[in-house]
Amino acid sequence: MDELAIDPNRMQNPPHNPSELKRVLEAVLLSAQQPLSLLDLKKVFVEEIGSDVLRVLLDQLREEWNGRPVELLQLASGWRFRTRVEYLPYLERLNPERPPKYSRAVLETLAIIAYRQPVTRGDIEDIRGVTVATQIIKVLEERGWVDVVGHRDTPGRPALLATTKKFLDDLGLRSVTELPPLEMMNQSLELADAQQQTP
Amino acid sequence: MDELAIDPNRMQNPPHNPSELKRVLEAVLLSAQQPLSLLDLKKVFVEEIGSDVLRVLLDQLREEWNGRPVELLQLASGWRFRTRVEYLPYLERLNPERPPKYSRAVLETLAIIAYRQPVTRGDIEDIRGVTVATQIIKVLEERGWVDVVGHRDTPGRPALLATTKKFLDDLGLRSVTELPPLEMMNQSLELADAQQQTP
Amino acid sequence: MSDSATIAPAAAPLARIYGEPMVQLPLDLYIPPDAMAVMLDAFEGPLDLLLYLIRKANVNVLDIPMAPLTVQYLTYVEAMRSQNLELAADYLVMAAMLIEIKSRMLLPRARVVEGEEVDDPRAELVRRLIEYERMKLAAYNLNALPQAERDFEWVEVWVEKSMLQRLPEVSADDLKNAWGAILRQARLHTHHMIQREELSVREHMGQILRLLRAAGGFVEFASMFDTALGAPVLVVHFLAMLELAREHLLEMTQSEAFAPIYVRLADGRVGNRSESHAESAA
Repeated sequence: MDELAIDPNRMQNPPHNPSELKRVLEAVLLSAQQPLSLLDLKKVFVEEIGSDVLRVLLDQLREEWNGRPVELLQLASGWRFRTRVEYLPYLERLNPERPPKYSRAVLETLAIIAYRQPVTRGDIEDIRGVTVATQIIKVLEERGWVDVVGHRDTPGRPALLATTKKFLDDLGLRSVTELPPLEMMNQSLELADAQQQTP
Repeated sequence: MDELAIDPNRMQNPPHNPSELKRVLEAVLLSAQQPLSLLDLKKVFVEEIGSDVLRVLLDQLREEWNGRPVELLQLASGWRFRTRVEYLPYLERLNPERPPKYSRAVLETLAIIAYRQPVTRGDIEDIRGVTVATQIIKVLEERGWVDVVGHRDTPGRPALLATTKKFLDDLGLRSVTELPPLEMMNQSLELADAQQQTP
Repeated sequence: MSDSATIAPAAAPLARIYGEPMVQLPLDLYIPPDAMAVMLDAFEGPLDLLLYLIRKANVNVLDIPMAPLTVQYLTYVEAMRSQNLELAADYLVMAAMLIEIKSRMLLPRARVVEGEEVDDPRAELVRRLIEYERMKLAAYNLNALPQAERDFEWVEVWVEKSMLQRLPEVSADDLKNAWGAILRQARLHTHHMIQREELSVREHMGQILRLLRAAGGFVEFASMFDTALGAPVLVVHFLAMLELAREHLLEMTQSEAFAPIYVRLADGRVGNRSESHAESAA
């Protein structure tokens, strides 16, 4: 039985105009599994193509792909198409990975700030019973969920931390009063407090 | 390298105009590792998008890629971009390693499974008139083109073989109904010759 | 063998069907030994060999001349055997089938009622030949379709996932749970919390008492507050003062409305006060 034979002698006319050369480069680069060097790309054509010509064509191709969802990049090991960063969230939704998680320290710190705001770092340390690393507050500040709303009038004038509007937006809340109530928990906390205060 | 922080709580503004929707589809389809179904593509967007709208956009996208070196195809398991067949010679020069050509025995077995599915190995042997080596079925199973879809309720409960979606995808088909129509012996050229010769 | 003419080689377009350029295929009794190996490879089985013979002879598959076909088939099979080639049982089974059909064809046909179909002994063979050839052609056509990896490549543009900085998700419930964890932890570390109490009423009570003692036991109320310390401290300070008064550790006096208030150390004896209180209530 005949195979679908590709006869190298019967090869379609070699592309001669720059536009058709670019189409070939496009086909090869879009389906390549790794970056292609100029040497790789030269192999694609039967006829000799100078590096300078190739480089001009690749630059033009990069231009043509400007503003499109994938971009042609020149990397150390060669040329490669890459999906633009702003489209990654859509791909992410297609194949969601397990989302990263905040450490317990970050979550507890955030909970204290949210429920007891405004609080100083000292307050947080008192409630958690451990020192709070600067990094933890920084994570929350960089996320835009926590910021300094003033300073307590005590020695050292410690910064008072509170949650931001972005925090509420991101958690889908209109106000901190919409945070889950702590009824039972508060009672037990007050009980714990009372026990502590008793000499 | 520019980074984009993906805040799962605050997705970037959803694209609203058809042109931007198409860019998103393009990005996702160009970088997908397998064909994407309408269901997959819907997941990409935060907002609800109707199948009919999606289909129109995909058709437009296919049109837009007309005459370009890669084409958007609707396959059995969804939509996917592939290089046009006429660019094979270039791809071949870059990467001469192609999958091995299948023997007649493998091809005939595949044809019987494709056109007469679901079939048992016994059915295949009846049609071909020879024993079918286990290796032949294995080659097709390993390619992901054929799998066992059940067992026939006859003594020995032989496995029923059928072609997979991947088989259709790899051959650029949407369903088995798109397989080349079966040719009747009577329609073959040889018979025309034979009839002339028959007294 | 008079029939053999019917099945004799025509201007055979065979190579086209089978791919192999077998221009001078041995058709008669003599088959060159080296050709035999090629032949055996060329055929996919007895049906394939039969189809080859039929097509080569340009006869209608629906009206196969059984006698010459059987003779030719057996000639091939015998030639294969004589070459000590391993002959698949399938070929021998087919040989038996052909001989059987041929002999049935020789028997006088039973008279059949008009309109009834005559049972052709070749029917099953013809059905199988047609089906096999169909599949043979289908295999050819399938193979002609563009095939992934062989004739085209899938487009799979590089995605650099590390460009995507994924931020953790937090829900309001996570915060509630975190609070619960704090509580459980707090119970285990009660002592730490006492030591770390920042604004303790008891601490201020001590301060006030120390201040009064230093001042000789009598101080103007307003002078006991340092407004620079801020409202929380002032409140705690005031609470501490009220607590001291309740515990009869100090007394506050004011001669008339808007006059200065004075604070002085009490002797702390509860007895007198409670008695007088009891009297007035009586």
